[in-house]
Amino acid sequence: MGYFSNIFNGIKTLLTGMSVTGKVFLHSRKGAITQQYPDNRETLKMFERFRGEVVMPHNENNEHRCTGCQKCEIACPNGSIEIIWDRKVNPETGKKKKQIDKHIYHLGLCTMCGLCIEACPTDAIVWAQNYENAVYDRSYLTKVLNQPGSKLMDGVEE
Amino acid sequence: MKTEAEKIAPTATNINFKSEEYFVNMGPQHPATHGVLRLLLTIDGEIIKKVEPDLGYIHRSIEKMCERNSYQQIVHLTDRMDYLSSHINNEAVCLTVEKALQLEVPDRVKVIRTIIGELTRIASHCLWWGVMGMDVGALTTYFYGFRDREMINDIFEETCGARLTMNYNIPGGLMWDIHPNFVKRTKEFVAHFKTKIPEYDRLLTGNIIFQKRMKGVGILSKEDAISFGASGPVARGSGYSCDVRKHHPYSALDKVTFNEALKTEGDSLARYQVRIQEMWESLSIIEQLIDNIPEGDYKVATNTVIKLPKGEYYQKVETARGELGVYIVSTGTKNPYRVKFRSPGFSNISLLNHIAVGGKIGDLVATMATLDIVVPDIDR
Amino acid sequence: MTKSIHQWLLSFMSETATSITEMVLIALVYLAIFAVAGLYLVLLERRVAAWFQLRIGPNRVGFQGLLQTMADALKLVSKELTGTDRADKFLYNLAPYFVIISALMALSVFPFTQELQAFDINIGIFFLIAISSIGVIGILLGGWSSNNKFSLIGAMRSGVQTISYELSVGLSLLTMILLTSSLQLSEIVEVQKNGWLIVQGHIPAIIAFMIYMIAGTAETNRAPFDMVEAESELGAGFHTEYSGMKFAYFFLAEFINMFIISAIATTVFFGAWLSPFGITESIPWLGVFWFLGKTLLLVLLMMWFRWTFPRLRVDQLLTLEWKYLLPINLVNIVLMALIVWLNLTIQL
Amino acid sequence: MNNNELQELIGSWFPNPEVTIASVVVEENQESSDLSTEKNVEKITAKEGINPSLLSFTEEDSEFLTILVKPEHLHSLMKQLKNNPKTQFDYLYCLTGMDWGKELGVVYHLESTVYRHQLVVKVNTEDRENPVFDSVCDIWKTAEFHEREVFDFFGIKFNNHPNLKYLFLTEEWEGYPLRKDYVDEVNMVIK
Repeated sequence: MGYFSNIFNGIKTLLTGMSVTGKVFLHSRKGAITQQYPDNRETLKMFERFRGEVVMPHNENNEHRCTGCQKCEIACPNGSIEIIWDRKVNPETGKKKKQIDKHIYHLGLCTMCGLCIEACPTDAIVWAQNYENAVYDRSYLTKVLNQPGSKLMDGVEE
Repeated sequence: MKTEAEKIAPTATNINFKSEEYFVNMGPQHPATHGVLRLLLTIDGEIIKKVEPDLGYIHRSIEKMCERNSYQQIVHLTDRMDYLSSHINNEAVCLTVEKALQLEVPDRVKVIRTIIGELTRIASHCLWWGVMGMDVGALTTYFYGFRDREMINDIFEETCGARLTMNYNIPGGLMWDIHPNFVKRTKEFVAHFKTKIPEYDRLLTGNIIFQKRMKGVGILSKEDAISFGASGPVARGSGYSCDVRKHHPYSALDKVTFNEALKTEGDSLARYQVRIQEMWESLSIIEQLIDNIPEGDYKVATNTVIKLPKGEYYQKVETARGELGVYIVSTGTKNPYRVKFRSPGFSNISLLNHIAVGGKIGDLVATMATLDIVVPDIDR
Repeated sequence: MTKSIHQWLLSFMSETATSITEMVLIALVYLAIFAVAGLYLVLLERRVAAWFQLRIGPNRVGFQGLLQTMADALKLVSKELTGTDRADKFLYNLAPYFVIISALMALSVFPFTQELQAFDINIGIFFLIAISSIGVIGILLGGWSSNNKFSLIGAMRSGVQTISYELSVGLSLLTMILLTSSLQLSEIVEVQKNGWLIVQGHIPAIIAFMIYMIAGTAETNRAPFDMVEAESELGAGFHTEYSGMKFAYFFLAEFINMFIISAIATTVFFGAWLSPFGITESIPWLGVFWFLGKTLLLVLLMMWFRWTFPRLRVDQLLTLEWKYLLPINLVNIVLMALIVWLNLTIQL
Repeated sequence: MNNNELQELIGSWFPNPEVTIASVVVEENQESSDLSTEKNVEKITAKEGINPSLLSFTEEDSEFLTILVKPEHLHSLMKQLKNNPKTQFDYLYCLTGMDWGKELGVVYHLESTVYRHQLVVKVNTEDRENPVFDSVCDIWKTAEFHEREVFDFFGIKFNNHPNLKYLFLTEEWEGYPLRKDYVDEVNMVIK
């Protein structure tokens, strides 16, 4: 009898399995989890903490908050940040002050670990939620974060 | 005089073939090896005579890289080891550093770390379940597993900012506080997933073909499990109680009650059932903690440059695959002198030859799926 | 219409030439229709698989992806044909044709309607079983000549599998022949005017149908019996080393074979083109749709199997055949014989 | 067992030859028969009885009791640790290759699944050209792969290893990457 009960139990388990997939099949119209990606660009919203790439926000006067302290450069494990800076004389106070010339960010080396943003004392760099980072040439991945002609925001000190 | 076959396969030269045996190169590009693992099989017809893993195809020498990085920077490298339990890897490094600094982190941090750790474990097991089904030929399981894993990944993305390599832990706490939606979403997930595990069981576990494929295949005895240094569900399937969460509790795991999933059969089915059972246990741990996340800081301030006192520090944690050990030797500078990661996958793959010999090719694939191999974890 | 073509051809050709021309014409028409039908079965499979798996499936090329397989076919045709060193070139090139030709040949005997049947021979069922086992030679040749160990293992598995399951397919159909007492497909349909054979033969017929579907799935090397391809074990099995159009032949043959297995089941168990209330007898062209509808339902069932079950191991495959299917099948034949002898069939 | 008891017990396996033979025999007898009696008296004798040239104990800089053993006694010590019913270190959970600068060494982390006590055994050699230790893979099977890993990255050879060849590296690899003096100007980026 074990022979036949084996067969019946076997068939029963097979039918149970088929009922699971069958149920999905019948509800396939609204159950699909596929994201039809390029079509849903408008509705696709990343979470606000999503780590897309590092950017440096500028205000309307083309001013940023980076003092050129290089803490992010030291914190970065992969050397994806390079800061070219200079000491320039502030015409008002007459003191020499560190100023960034270029804040270079290699997106191609970045592992999105977030240590640079943790390290930044003035919140000069933040995460952007940009997720389309593919480019045709690797050189596009090297970015200068501060806009040309931008300068340090007033009142930002280390 | 070398034969033609030996010339083609240089590493097979030291295998002594009998006349009826032949050599098959499984991997590094093969669907069942889950990455770039290469297995040198000696086969007699369909029957496996010898399995020899050839590793190192994605070895990045993380241990050497750690020696030139600061302690904060090490954490993100561990994301890239066992990427399916990246949070727990991060936690292991942070716990080691905190232990060395004798830093007591706030209770809030401990609880959040534990919840996210258990979510990571469920996510990892979901993916394993899907791939497990796919390895034995049931292709649909893959998508069902991913459907549920996706919910966890969304929770991670909202709170930690990334889906896989999260780097949410820093020595001394967490990078940010949890997102306001975290508790709500986690509860939703727990409720959702409770209806899905029975579905997993109905679709695959109970299936007669699956049972026949798994039962009595790849048997690992308890003594061998200990001797081979097996850990995690692989060892617990052989009745060896090795859950680090039980024996050496860390973070908030001493505050919760849960059962260690144990099976004594030691075959592939036992390893499978242990993982299914673990998902239930993880759910119960999350349920115990999610409502009582204590208020407080999400990190304690550390120096910008962390210098560990001279000495040796070892911390083990239970990742989804087993026992991960972090061994840091410090000479008192800002970089570690030597870091060793005792990865669970490395010990688990070493017993593959022991349990797969004598089975068929199909058995090998099924057994390997129950070992739940992540190749970067083996290669580090 | 066929008569008028026949008359027209006869007007300027000899009798023999006419019949040869007609055969060639019919063959061409069948070839064209079923190559396209095979392609659409591929699309169906992909969409159905997607629906089982919480996905949408290909829906980009054409309306709801209807041109997807055309695009795929175009891609396959234009792809480079690669092969391994030291492959047995002659056998390697021959293998796909064995597989595709045997699949297409079997199509010729199906009674799509009362009239639309290319080739109504009196050993129809026998012909079908014979033809469908030629395909395995192609698989064996392909696996053997590829100079690839995975292909070889796949081919050997295929040999073992087809030889075993051929028995069950044959015997389960033989069970039904007891009811019809004819091998000719048109006569088998004729008998079913008193009710489908699965109803006439009730219990043993249902058992025979189940065995037939299991063995038929195994015959076509589809999951859960896809030992031959077993992508998680053997990469792609016997067609690992094939590319481009040669691969497409194997691929197409698999789907046409699936159609054939379902079509045989429709003919033998579910009354081919016969519909309730004799609609298809009064409007014959409806019979095609009736036939295809039933066949597609069975195809769907086979797809349902494929997207639900895990794969068997090669020794379990043989255990299932020799320890379960074959003994049950033999007992079932005796049971059917008793039922026919005692006149216990259900006649509507 | 706590660390003190462990130290006492393991020390007694390597008696100091300068202590009189009679006392050693007494010690060993006591060891095998009854440990609990005359505990205080014995502790002093045991600590003095260790042969410092064979092995030494330390507890500083580490949470575990650490034994530093001479290479020639490594295998016999390990075998004792595994097989002695009082220690039963049956779980070798970590095996680490080390480059101490001058010396090369291996660190073994042991745990007993019965008693749940842990122990670290270290072995060092100054021979950087041809460092050789005894393999422990006949005692713990897991050591087979771990020792191969150490062989890959530190060039430490193991006697009696069944299959000692490169596991991660390719066969033609030169040098031992995890040694401190390894230089690869192309692939290593040093900040």
